Amino acid sequence: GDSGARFDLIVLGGGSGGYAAAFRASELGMRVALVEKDKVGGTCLHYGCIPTKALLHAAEVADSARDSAQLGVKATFEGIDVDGVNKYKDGVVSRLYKGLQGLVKANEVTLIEGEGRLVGPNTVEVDGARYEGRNVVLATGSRSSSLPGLDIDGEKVLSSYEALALDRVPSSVVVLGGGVIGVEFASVWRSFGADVTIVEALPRLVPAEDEAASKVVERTFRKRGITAKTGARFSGVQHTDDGVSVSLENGETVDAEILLVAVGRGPVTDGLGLEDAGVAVDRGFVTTDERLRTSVPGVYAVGDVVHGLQLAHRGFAHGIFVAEDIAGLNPVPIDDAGIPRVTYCDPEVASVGLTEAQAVERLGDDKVETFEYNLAGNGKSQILKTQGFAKLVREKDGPVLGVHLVGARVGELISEAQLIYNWEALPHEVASLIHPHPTQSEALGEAHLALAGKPLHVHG
Amino acid sequence: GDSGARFDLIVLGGGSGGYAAAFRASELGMRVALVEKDKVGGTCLHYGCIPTKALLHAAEVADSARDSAQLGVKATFEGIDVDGVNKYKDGVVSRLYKGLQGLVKANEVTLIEGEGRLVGPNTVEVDGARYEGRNVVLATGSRSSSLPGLDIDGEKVLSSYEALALDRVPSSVVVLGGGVIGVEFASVWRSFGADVTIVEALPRLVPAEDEAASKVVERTFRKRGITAKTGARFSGVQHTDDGVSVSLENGETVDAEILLVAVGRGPVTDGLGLEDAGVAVDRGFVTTDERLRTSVPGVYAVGDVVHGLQLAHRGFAHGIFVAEDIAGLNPVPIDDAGIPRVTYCDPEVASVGLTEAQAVERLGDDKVETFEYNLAGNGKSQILKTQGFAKLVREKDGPVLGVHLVGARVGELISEAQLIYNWEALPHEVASLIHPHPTQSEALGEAHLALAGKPLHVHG
Amino acid sequence: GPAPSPRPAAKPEPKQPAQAQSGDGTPYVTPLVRKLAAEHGVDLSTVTGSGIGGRIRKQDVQAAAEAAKAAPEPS
Ligand SMILES: Cc1cc2nc3c(=O)[nH]c(=O)nc-3n(C[C@H](O)[C@H](O)[C@H](O)COP(=O)(O)OP(=O)(O)OC[C@H]3O[C@@H](n4cnc5c(N)ncnc54)[C@H](O)[C@@H]3O)c2cc1C
Ligand SMILES: Cc1cc2nc3c(=O)[nH]c(=O)nc-3n(C[C@H](O)[C@H](O)[C@H](O)COP(=O)(O)OP(=O)(O)OC[C@H]3O[C@@H](n4cnc5c(N)ncnc54)[C@H](O)[C@@H]3O)c2cc1C
Repeated sequence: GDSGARFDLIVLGGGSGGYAAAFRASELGMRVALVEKDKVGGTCLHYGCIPTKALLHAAEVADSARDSAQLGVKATFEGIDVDGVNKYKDGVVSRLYKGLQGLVKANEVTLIEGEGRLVGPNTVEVDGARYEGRNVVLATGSRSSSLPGLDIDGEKVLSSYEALALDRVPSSVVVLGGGVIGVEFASVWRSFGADVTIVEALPRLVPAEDEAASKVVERTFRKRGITAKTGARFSGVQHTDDGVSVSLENGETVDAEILLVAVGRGPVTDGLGLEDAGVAVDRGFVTTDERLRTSVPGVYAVGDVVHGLQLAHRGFAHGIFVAEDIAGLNPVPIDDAGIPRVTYCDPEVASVGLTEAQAVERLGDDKVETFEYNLAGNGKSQILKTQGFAKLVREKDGPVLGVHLVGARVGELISEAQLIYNWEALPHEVASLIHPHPTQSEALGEAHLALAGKPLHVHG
Repeated sequence: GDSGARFDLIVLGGGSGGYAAAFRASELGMRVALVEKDKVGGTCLHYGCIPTKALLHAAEVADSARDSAQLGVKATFEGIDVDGVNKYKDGVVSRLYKGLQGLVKANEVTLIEGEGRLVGPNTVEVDGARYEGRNVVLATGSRSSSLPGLDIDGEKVLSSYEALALDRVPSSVVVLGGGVIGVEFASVWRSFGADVTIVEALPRLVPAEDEAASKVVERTFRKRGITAKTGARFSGVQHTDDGVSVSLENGETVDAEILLVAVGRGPVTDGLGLEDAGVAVDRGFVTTDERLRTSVPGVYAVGDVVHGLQLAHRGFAHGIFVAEDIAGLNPVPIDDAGIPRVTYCDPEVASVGLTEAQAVERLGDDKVETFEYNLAGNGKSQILKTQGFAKLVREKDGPVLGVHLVGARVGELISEAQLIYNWEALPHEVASLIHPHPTQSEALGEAHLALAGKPLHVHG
Repeated sequence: GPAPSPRPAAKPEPKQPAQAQSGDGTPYVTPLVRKLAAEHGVDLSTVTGSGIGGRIRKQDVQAAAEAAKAAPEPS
């Protein structure tokens, strides 16, 4: 049909980054093609953000039923109906997928179904047909990585992809990797009743977060009965009759029904024709400048194929940015540090800006001031029976450089912190606005009050 | 002990407004006395915000257990153990009360227990002892009002005060008043299994909110089995053998086990000696200027005794303001419209700034633009199975003038909106910051994207 | 497939924008910067941003305000 057609923009990959670029470009009057070999929505919608967060909510409901007597609510938790959970999860995904397909149509984006390849700086080939694009956006995303010699067999050794399709609650799991995806699955499975052991090579869980956050997550996980082996390096896995036996470099072994490999995700760029087209690549990631331009004029890259935070909303931001850049709107480049990060395990972790360590490294010890507000002082947190904190990192006499939150539901609070960080607010500018009572957002307010030198509900 | 003592500041009433004034004044180096006849923390901590929100959380847990099968979680809801709920609620209150008492000490505020009276512009009398204050802050708060001829008997006809101490879930309730307190209790009791009828004289529930919010609350309440009679005026109540029979002006009667009167709260200023001291009062409320100064120099008023929003955090803001004003810091007066408002029923309602109607009234129809983002497009809202919206009201080509949210847990989102409103952000300034995925806060982001002319996930 | 004639894989010229845009043609500022500029009577279209991609930061406004103060009064 559209073979040989010319477009203003061809987007390769219909995930968060790709479809955002396509929609925004179309709004700006461009003729846009979106090439997708699987399903529009990509990893996030089908195999990532959305299904995992549905599981995490089911886990929250399970825990809340389990602990309901503490609140005077008489309810008995009887277990997990995995088919039911999967139906719920798939129902959410398919409703959103339908909505997204509607948006593709409404935005008059030409969807080309199939695997695309760059066959020239302006030419994409899909199933033998060639399409010309004045500009091309690479948005092919990422896939689970593994360790050398560690094969994902899909039966006993899983990546997140297979884990999401599991038809049972495993009795026991080893989770390899204590980053975002690892702790989220650990949290779900624990709530669903499994024995969970996390193996993380670095000295702490969620190692990209502020150290204080790791401490609370580790402590709470311990209380929840999750075993975390940090500073522990994987050395091998053996299949056993009823599962796997995972061995560590320190000589320990851990037996479990399954092993989840969550050691990171790598870019999907092989076989894409990048080398032939002259698009520079670094360890698989597409090399770009801060305006997301690759080494080939007219070719851009967005989302997980660009080295940095692997987050859906970074993909959205990239996609919008590139479309506006092509349209000549000269948008402001995206500062990765200003993108909020949420880990949806229980307790949730959310942050934006610099960790304390990063700020000290950048400015020096004497230029950095921090304040940690304990959720024990927050009424709503007490009501939710959650523990954690709101920690601020600021430049002395200067703006807030980082905000770090741990506790139930704090992922919803980081959007306020995102404004504070990106608008370079001074603590007193936030402190002058008293937050609604009783909410967890007050913890952020209290921390700003304290840093502004006017603490309200702060215990010494 | 302290009789005859001289203070820089005497605060009359130890609720949210009073203790905030006391703490801030003490931080600023003043010698402060806080006079309280009941318990520090006042209405909010002991009979208001905190206990009601504990009940609402227990209600959420009950509903979540009840509906757990929809998520594949096998749990059976068996009912409410009212003693257990009250223990939980009282536990939260007493922990926070203990913390607050610690803060009184830590701030070196002299707590004078007893009923205080102004006996001169600078003199407060408590149990016969007199105390001199360079300045005095009136912070005596509010109490439930009723209608003429409608007696709160504490048995069958209750105010929120007695309702919080109830030892059972009533089988049926009539709630008189569809404002914040009324809909919150209606929501709790319905979740706990009661038959609930709300009677509201105005044409809609939560009548102070944007009309769109009322519509969603009414629709959701209907689905939850709560009967709302709006535009219905109360005419009288009869005690019956097993409860009350409430009659309306339209001739209808509604029978129930109890009647909750939630028709508003009036200031506590009678018998305070205000008239003798020359402090001007208007229908019981202390008259102040925008700097919260009363008609008598050196006497200020804060919180619910000052006409306007009756909210704990307004009390905090007032208290801090007055202390800073006395200290000569020249703080910026508080704009009531910039104070966020949260109603914690299910679905929650949260807002800041102007409603659409208020904006139109102020600027004219052609100067106001609105956008309503339906939570059906928000992934996290779908996961939570909640319905509602994020609505923005802006001045055409100008800043955001109002933000209105309805849906589960949206109370935590209004603090971001508080910054947007008070910092007079333009929609595109917010739109350039992509919110974390998947959170409900994205709905706010999407609404700003749409108003900035660059919708992302918006269905036509 | 036909190999495309390889173009010189030169790094794209870093086109440093004189002024960052908000996407609708106006200079990119945050509300707090706008407020500060209004307070100090600074015309934002005359300010060069020192932030990422030419963002105008608070310090830029403060510097502009200082410079204006230091400048001799037009006689
Ligand atoms: C388990 C898990 C949980 C996650 N949770 C979160 C979360 O809560 N929040 C968050 O922000 N992020 C989360 N992420 C990360 C998020 O999913 C990614 O950052 C996001 O999907 C990246 O978007 P993208 O558009 O770059 O790539 P992708 O979403 O991976 O999309 C790439 C698309 O390109 C298609 N494609 C690839 N090659 C070709 C080709 N040659 N031709 C045609 N089509 C092609 C693919 O089929 C895919 O649809 C999670 C990821 C995982 C795995
Ligand atoms: C059921 C209910 C739920 C509520 N929920 C919320 C909510 O979720 N969020 C919110 O923001 N607001 C809520 N409120 C409103 C909130 O409680 C009030 O706005 C707040 O308490 C006002 O603070 P205040 O300091 O002005 O007065 P109060 O808290 O009423 O404190 C006044 C204090 O003064 C003392 N006092 C009075 N007279 C004297 C005297 N003569 N001598 C000595 N002491 C005296 C009283 O004992 C009292 O402790 C709720 C109110 C109720 C009733």
